[in-house]
Amino acid sequence: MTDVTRISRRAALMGFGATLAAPAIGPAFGQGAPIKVGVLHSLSGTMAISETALRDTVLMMVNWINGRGGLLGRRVEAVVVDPASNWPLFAEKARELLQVHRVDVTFGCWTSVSRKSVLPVFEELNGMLFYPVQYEGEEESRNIFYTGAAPNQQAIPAVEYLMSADGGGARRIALLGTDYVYPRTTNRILRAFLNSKGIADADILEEYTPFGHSDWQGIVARVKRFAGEGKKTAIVSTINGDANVPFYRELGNQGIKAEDIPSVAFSVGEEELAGIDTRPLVGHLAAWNYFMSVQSPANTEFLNLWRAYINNPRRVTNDPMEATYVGFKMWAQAVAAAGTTGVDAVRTAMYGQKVDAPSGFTLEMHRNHHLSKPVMIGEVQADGQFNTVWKTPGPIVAENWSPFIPENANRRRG
Amino acid sequence: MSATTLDAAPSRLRLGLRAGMIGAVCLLAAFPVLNQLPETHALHVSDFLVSVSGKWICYAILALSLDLAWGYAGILSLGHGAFFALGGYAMGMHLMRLIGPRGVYGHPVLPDFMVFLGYRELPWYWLGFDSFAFAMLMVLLVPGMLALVLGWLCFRSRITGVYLSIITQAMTYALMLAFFRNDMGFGGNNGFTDFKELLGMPLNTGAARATLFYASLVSLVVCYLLCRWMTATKYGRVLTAIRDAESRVRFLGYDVTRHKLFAFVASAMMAGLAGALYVPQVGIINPGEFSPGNSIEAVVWVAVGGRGTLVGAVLGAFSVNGLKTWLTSAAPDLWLFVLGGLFVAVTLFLPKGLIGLLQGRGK
Amino acid sequence: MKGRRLYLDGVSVVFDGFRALNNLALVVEPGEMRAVIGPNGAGKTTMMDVITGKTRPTAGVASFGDADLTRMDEAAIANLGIGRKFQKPTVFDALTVFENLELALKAPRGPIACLRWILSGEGRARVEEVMEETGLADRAQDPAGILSHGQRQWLEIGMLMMQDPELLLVDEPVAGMTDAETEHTAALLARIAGKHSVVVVEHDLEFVRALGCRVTVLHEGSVLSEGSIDHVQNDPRVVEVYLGR
Amino acid sequence: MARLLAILLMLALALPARAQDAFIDALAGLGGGFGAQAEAADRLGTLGDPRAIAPMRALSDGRLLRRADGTLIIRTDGGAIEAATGAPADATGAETVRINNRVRVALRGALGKLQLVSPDAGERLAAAEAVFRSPSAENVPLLDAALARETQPRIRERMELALAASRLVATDAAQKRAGIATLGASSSPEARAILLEARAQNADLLAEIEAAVAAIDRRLAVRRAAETFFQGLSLGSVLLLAALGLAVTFGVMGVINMAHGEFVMLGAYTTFLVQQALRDIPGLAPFALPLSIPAAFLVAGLGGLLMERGLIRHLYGRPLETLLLTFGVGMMIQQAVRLAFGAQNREVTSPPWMQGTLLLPFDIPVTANRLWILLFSLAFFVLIVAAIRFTRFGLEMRAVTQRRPIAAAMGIRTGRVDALTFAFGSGIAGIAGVALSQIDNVSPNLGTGYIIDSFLVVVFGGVGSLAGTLIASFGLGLINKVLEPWAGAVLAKVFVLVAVMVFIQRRPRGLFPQKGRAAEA
Repeated sequence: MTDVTRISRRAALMGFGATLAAPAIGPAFGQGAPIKVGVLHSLSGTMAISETALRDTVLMMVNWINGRGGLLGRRVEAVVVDPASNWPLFAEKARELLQVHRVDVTFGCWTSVSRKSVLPVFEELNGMLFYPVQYEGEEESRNIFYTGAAPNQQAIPAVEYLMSADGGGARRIALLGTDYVYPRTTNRILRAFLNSKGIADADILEEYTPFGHSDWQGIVARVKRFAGEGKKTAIVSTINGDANVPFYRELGNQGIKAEDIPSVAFSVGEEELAGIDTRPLVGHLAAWNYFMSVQSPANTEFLNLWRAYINNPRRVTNDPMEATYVGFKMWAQAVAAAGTTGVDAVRTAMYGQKVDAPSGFTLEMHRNHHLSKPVMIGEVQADGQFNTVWKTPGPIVAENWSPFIPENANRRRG
Repeated sequence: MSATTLDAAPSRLRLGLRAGMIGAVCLLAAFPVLNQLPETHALHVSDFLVSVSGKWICYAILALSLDLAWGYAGILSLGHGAFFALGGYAMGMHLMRLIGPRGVYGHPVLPDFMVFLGYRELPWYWLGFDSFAFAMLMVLLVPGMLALVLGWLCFRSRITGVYLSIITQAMTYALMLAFFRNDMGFGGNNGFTDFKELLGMPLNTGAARATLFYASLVSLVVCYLLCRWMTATKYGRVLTAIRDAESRVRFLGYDVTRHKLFAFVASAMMAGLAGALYVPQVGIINPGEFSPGNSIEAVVWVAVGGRGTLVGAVLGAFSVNGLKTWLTSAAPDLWLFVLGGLFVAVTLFLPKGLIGLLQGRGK
Repeated sequence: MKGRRLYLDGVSVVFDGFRALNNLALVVEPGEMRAVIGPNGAGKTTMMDVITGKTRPTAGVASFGDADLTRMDEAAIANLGIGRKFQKPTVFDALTVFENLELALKAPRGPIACLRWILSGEGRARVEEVMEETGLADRAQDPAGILSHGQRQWLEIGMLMMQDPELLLVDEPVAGMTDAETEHTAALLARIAGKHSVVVVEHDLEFVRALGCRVTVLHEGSVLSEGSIDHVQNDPRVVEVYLGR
Repeated sequence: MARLLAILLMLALALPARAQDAFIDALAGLGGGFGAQAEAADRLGTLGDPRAIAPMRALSDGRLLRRADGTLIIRTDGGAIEAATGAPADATGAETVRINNRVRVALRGALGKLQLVSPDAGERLAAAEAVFRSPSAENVPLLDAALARETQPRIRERMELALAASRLVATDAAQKRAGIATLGASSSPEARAILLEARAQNADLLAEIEAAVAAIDRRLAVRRAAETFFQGLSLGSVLLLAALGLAVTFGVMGVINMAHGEFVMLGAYTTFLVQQALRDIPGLAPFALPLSIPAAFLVAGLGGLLMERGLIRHLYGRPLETLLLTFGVGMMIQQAVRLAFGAQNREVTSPPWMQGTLLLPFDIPVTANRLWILLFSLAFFVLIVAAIRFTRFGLEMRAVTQRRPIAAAMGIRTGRVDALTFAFGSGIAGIAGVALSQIDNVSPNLGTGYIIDSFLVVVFGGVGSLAGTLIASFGLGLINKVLEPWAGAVLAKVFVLVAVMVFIQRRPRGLFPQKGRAAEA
């Protein structure tokens, strides 16, 4: 068994997951052909920075399940492709996974646009995609299971926290984001929510910057001025991956302390902090459904698995990795329950599937294809980890169709 | 024609190439038919291969257009991806309008992204795109107009060589940044997706794919013939002359600006057409298509195939993209080394590209 | 057709503070042949550039007949009937000798016209005639890139003949040529000269003497002396410029 | 050992009984929930007992521990002490007490009150700052007392502002007026915020407050302009650093190096490696950044040397083909770095002197890292110009680029000069990477973001002119930053790109065209 593990892992690391030779497989597995798991994460280009860790997580889980005797008595095999942060290439690779490699399930995508790009392919060919990243909602495909947060599972509780006494009682909010659909939609929802809480539009600043924006001097200075109008101010950041390092550096250097202007981020996790000196940022916040620092038996198991697999003490875990982990376990349970990998049967079996997640809660897949998730607010610590300062008492059901978007009333159903 | 006494070897090569080309086109044309064979049949062509080769054909048209500008007129555009993307956007706008009330929010006119960004009515520049004819016109006109304006400014000021390349690169970069803005009304980073139909055909069927495939193949053949015709006439010789000694051509009394502009605009329109055919086949158009890297890649296809020969450009587009499709699955961590190494090797050892290799063997 | 006269007056060209031409005056009558000589940097090439539209004068008048040369670009001036042969021969290497000449043949020059262009029998005859005259007939289908230096010069002169210009500007036509080549070149030029106005820029005083025409001496951007070759050779200012320093 | 423990335990148990004072009472709250902690901090601040300073500082630094029995312990460098008594304590099994921002705010205010009369000037300044940010009527007597003893003008100034802010929340109208006047005489944005905040409670003083705010605004407007100017210069310095190497390889040699950005990236990774290597060497760790400069120059320069000798050498005279070749090389370098270091960002820390904000004359705030980078870029520019102008290598380089055959005829080994020039340009790119590691991501994609801007700067400035590159970078930086507030970050950049394109139409050879006939060839 360990042989198989080692070989498949090495092969996967070599990048030849697709062409893994059969002879290494011992009699531990039944006669059936291997179950194929597609991995559709960018390994090069701008998104590689975030997505490679998810590739590693899926490979780790494949390893894990083979170590437990596979699934349905069959070996599980990963098919890794590189869509290279190129959206049309995502669609092409999705088609290739489904039509050429005939994968049974796919774990993949990070950005919304990559998901939008592959969605028609998965629907046309009736594939199954697990999407592990928090997103703007407004979607519900029967071929996708969304294991990341919908806006109500992340954004709204975070802003509620900022406005509470513990969060500093903010009455003025600066919404900073990268100019793409997730921040735009999230901020639209937040604006409606803030208005409903009695915060006027004059007390909301909305600013968008391009991807990879690196010169934050002007915007941070503007936020400082915005904060200097005599009301407690907070920053809500939907700034994407790459741009965060220069943003936080500028925040720290311009002396914006969490005591004065706290910021809460929805896209900054342990991976992003690994590239920043966090000492000047202690007290700034992030909202997620999982932190690496969570104390729970399931997280211990997850961390042990990860450390054993990746063998690099510097590599951290984060929320999308947990969502991948949970999604994979849930899929494996559903396959076992359905007794087949057939997409329709597995889909039915997925509904109501429960997993004890590393976040310390038991998560359930609902018929809206979204997970119920707990919300946690964490403070940045000097060691690059988050300390949970607030969390919901239990998991929250996803509202992927936000009640704060009036057009959802006219939505076509089914 | 002046070619009266061509010696035998290149003409045999030319015949061979021509036969190869016709054979390749026939083979491609047979793809959708072979696709209908049962999967176990030896000649079966998979759905994936059909759809991916439809995409390559569009790239080949882009490569042709670039070759006309670069290989013949000496205009190395590092922004041809912009024309491709603009054609794609024009087609995308048509496809978005055709979704009609079938969008998520059921709005009769506005595309989904406009609904949730809070648009009340269609921006004026979206009007007319519900008509296929108008959209097709825009597919050619928008890239054409951009090329006309940019080309006129540059060629008139006699900006050539590296300077021109960098200006075209800045152009596509500026367009990319602009299109990324959600306020532009083109869907921002997400661009357009989830198309439903074109000319009454639902897009997610094999029949639609076959139709688009044939439309692309016919366009490729037509564009090739057009380029061939242009380059075989005296106009083509003027272009070649401009490429090699621009100022000398002026002293012969040719208005170089007009000639270059003509080629550049024609080339941009062809690139726009390629983009328009590409979008319904890949199902998405977004500002990433404007990224400078894409344009450079297109230049690489032409260089790998052999610039200054039309067949070379087509060959380059097919071979580089074929390789990329294969390697991103077969060696997802290492493919950049293979591709990067290929570019290095071609520039160093095959200055005339793959076609040069064939010519070398022909002699 | 009545010939036109080339008229330059008060022409100055300033590059970054350097006066390449300084109040230059020059008149070339229809049908006249004129030699322009002068030391390096005297402004000979700049003068040619002004006449052919490559350089815009900072001040002054340049006209050909009624046409104001300072407002036209190279192509328009070429179409007006002013042809130029460069010091360093420039032909189109990728095209054959035949194609080079065909491009120069007088014909509509627009892109559409070029696309619809079909070489007439008359045109072909003219090309072949010029190839005969320049001695390039047996190289018709060779790319110009493989010709020798002299052959390139002749091809360029041939292209000028195809253009059939009214005024011909020739810049150092025999630089770097063997004696035999020089002789052939001189003969070619003489044949053209009969029908056209010609301005020849040369260093080689023997060659200029052989041309037997009026000579203009340029120095530091303006005319130093003008007259017959004997006149200028005896002009003390010319002697000083050529020999003095 | 066991006896000592027993005594400690007894002491710990005895404490609550013995010390019935309010301090001990309040102290216990620091170990409670966030609400209790904030209240405790407030109380400790008001009590004025200096014993509270150590535990509150420990709490805010994450050094306050709580044992299972609730006793609070302070972790010190050597060991641990009891929070209440300062007696040595045993920290085994004790957990760190966590805080949140609310607690931090309370602690800051309370510590401020207690430290106003601290013997340490730095602490007093911080205290004045903290009290300024949490005004309350009870601060007034404290500040009065502190001001009476304070001699340092800078601290006095801050204390006076704090006093004014606290007077504003007092009850007496005359006091309030005095406070408004003092705040209005300052040019501090925080004072402005405090005034604006006070509007709601002081309807009767509205006119005075508005006048004071307007007075501050006038002073701030000038400062804001200066800030924008600095931002523009800073962006310009980044552009300059990124473009300088290109100005040599492209501008002087005519090689279109699309892998230029990758050399910048290699420089940034070199910085990371140097920092890693020196991290545990006490004497050298602070010099990691300065030492990275030569290291990055060598690494990137060596890369450039290999590339020139191995590849580019074969392509001289075919500039557009070097573009393709270097594009391929760039792809490979990027992927190699990604495989070697991982796709994730790498952390390059800033030395303390590059962190935070500095105040220039007239209280213009500038961030330290950007100021240093600006100064560095200028110094570096001068150095490069001097190297090209005054060294033998520079002379040979200019000779080769201007008249290659003549240079060769004069015995200059042109091949060697080419290789060194390219290595020199690449090394400069590497040094740019050291500077960029202080403001941007250190990731494999680092260079990609700068390549287009760099080319544009060089072309805009005039190919071959280093002075042009300098003017172009700062010009574009300033235009960008002046436009940004009106147009937004994206449109400002688009506008700059279009403006450069139009400018090049008018002057195809850039701001500082190369002169003479050589440029025409």
